[in-house]
Amino acid sequence: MDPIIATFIEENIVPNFNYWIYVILMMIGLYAMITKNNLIKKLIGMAIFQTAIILFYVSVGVKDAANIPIISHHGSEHHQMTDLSSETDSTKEIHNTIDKDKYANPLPHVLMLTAIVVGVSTLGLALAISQKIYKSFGTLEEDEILNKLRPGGHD
Amino acid sequence: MIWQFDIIILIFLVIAAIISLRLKDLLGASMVFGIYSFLICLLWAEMGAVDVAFTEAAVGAGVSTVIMIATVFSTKRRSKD
Amino acid sequence: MTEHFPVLILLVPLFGALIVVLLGRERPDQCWVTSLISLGVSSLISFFTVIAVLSGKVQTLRYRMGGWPESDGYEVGIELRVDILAALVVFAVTFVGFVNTIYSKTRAGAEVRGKVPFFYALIQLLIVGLCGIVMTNDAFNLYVLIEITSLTSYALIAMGNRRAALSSFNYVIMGTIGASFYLIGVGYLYIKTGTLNIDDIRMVLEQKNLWEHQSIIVAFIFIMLGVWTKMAFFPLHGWLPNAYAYAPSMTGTFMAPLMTKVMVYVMIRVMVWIFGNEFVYSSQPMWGEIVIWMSVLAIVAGSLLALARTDIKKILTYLIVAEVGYMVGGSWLADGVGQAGAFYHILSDAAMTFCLFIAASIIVLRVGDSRVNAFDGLFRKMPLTMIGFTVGALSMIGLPPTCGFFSKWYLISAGIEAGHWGYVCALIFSSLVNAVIFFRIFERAYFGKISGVKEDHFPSDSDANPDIRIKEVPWSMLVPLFIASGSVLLLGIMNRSLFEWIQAALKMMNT
Amino acid sequence: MKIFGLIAVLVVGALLLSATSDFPDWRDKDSPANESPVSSFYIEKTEKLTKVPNMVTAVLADYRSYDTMFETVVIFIAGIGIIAVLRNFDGPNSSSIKRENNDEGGGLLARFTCSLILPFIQIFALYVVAHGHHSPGGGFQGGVMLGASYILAALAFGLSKAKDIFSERRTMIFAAVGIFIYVGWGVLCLLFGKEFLNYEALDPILPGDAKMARSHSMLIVEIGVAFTVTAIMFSMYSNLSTRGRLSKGL
Repeated sequence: MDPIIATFIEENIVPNFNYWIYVILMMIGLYAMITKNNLIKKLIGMAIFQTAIILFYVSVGVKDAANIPIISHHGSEHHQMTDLSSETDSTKEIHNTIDKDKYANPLPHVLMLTAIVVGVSTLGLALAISQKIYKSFGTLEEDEILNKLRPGGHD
Repeated sequence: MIWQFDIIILIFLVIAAIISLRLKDLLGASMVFGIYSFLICLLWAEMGAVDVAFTEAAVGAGVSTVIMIATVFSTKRRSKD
Repeated sequence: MTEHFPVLILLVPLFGALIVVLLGRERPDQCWVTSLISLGVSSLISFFTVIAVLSGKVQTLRYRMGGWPESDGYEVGIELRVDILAALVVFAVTFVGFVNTIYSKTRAGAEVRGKVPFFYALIQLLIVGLCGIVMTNDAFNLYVLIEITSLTSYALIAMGNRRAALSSFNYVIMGTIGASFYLIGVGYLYIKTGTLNIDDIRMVLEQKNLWEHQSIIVAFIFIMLGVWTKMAFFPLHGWLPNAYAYAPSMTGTFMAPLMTKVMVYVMIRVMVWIFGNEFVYSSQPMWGEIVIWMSVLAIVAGSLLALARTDIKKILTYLIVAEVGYMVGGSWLADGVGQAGAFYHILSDAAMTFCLFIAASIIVLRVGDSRVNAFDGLFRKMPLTMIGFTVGALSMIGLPPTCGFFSKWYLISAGIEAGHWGYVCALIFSSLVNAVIFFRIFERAYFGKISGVKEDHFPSDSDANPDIRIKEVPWSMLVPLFIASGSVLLLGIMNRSLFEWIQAALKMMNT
Repeated sequence: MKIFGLIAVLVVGALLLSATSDFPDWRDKDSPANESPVSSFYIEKTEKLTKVPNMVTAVLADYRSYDTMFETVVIFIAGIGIIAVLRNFDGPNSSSIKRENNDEGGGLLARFTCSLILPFIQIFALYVVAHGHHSPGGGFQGGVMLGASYILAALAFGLSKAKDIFSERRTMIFAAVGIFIYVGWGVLCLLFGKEFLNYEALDPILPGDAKMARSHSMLIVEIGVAFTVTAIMFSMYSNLSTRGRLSKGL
């Protein structure tokens, strides 16, 4: 790639690209939830909608040139010593060794673990409800179900 | 962190999302949704959120897709939209 | 011991739910006893919490989960925060749960055949979720608890007939949109402030003076949209009437008084605690105007839709939509009286909705017909039930000494003070419509002929006349009804002191 | 409806995009969220205070353990909710159905492959649960994998075979016991006179000092989470794939 274009992209598009895509995915999911006729399609839209929000949160916690949020044992020799050394020593040692810019922000990750779990629970329950709807109406298309419920309709 | 990967995966994500919503075959839609989950899991691993990526791989690409396919099998495979 | 009360309120029903599931399907009676005991203990603890907070020893109970102290003035763990407002709502939630469990004694076996333990487990987890929402001081924890209440209510509603499953599905879609919007709002706050504790968010917003930032404004809009969806504020109310009307009757009696009211509490909390009156009322004066006119629309539309229905449960659910309009409008009137009035209305609306829903379920159960003409001659056949129904209905209309009168009085006087005549007119209009609806029912119940149709329904009863066949229900249903109607009157009698406590607590927060 | 939905979605999208320009840049290490005292505290103090190198596990199971408790409860609710909605107890083929072993499950190759890889999947799942302190993973991920291994068994050998190992009653007991371990551990801290879920209170009954007590307690609550998640994942699949009859799988 031409280096000028690359710099242009890196400076103007990359800083907000994640946030744009998150909004686009969220709009796709929301549109599907509101307008799709098939109940399963609505649920796929719901799952996309929820992952889009998770994408947003995870993007918040990213740092440039940062490691995964697990403190590495191999990188620093200090750790081996701290287990043996006394309390005050070890606190000082670790405090000095851990640079907060080296590790990604763990808080959004934790929040999103919870959000993923909530997402799959909602999906499972909603699938169960749609199976119950199928059992009693014989279809999963919203317009057909509403037709059957209308007093004039058959059934 | 390589932002080129990031942008490519993000674009694929949008494509996968649109395909899974446009397919009239619900089984195919569920599978494309599995692909979508897997892509987003890659994205998170690339962003350094390994625990989230692990969970999404197990839940989104695994269990969610399986229960969705189970539902499609026990109901109807064709969709009108 | 007092300092552990907030967490004990949550833990007792949580353990109750686990025990009920472990007991299994073979012992439905023991499931009932377990949940009765657990909810009874929980409401007792919350009663003592109210006493402790009122006695002035501790103005605000703060409970740090995991014992993590704050670091640099920021909370690193999750904190519970119980002041008098939270204590009152928690007591209302647990008490309604307890009384409703008494009511469900005879109905559970009939309505959720074979799934009694799951029903009681879900009910108790719903109470855990609602109490947690009210007490937590962490914006993300609030989201998790909102999802707990949502998931339990989806399942509880879908246990009904096929219409209930369909409306539950709509509720899943709307509820997920609402909760996700709330989550987006919290995310936008987090990206600008870096913390999730509600007090700390406020602190950072003030320190860095972020009020003018677009993301904070968008965060506020999205949190409000999410909460309004969950509370069925007028244009977003679509899921509520069918869901509550077709759910199993025990679920309806339990959820109708609580769900929307707790979400109103969340709205007031977000407005007052996170963003503060200055931001909500002064920075964008147009917002208040728009929201109050929306609530006027909600009140008028809810009342008219209720008037158009003939099914008693549908009437009551549309009245809930109107009542939500009361509370949203009241809390957006830019003064302390409106907020306090809206808060008092949370309590009184919970009491009167509970009362009316129980009475309506009893009547539907006995008469076997949910249309209004089922009420023909009921005062002679079921006098006790009708007394309870009357108390709730009078409160809905707004006649003293019921609590409905006083809450409406506070809201109207707040509206007059704020000079918002549209809102005042809507409240009076809604009272008139309620009067028309309920006096139409009373007329039927007093003077209506006992129709002969009922003869066909009970061919086995040979010699008795219809007066005897439709008879009072067992004590396990009447006692809850009388507790509910008693609390309607009690809240009305205690209105002055309750209102002063609420105002004091809100004022303490705003300074 | 479509037009209305499109307008609503566009309004929502425009609102969100309008706020995007106000955000700090993506990957910015000095954004308010990344340099806030809360996150710095987690990064700098976690290993010192809890002896757990994986910050996500520490925040999940200790600092925000109250959240995680409710996360487990959410899973539990989904499990019993699906049974409450879908399960058909009084169907013709509830418990005393005749076995249809021959019709169920995959072919010979699938069975053979699964019997080879299942033990490894399960051991890896247990490793993920136990090793969550030092590497990505933890109770939830391990639990999902363990649950998935039972789902795989149900697919390969038929649901009735899998149910011999993991009957419905047993799944419910497992799920409830998992939360019981989690909440009970918190209550134990309460009984030792500290706050709910304050693991330091359990120092007297656990090996090591107070910080190791936190580390050990995290393992225990993760095991509780894994119990619940395993049971509910399997229960979800078995109910959804049989329309609540639990008789014959996919």
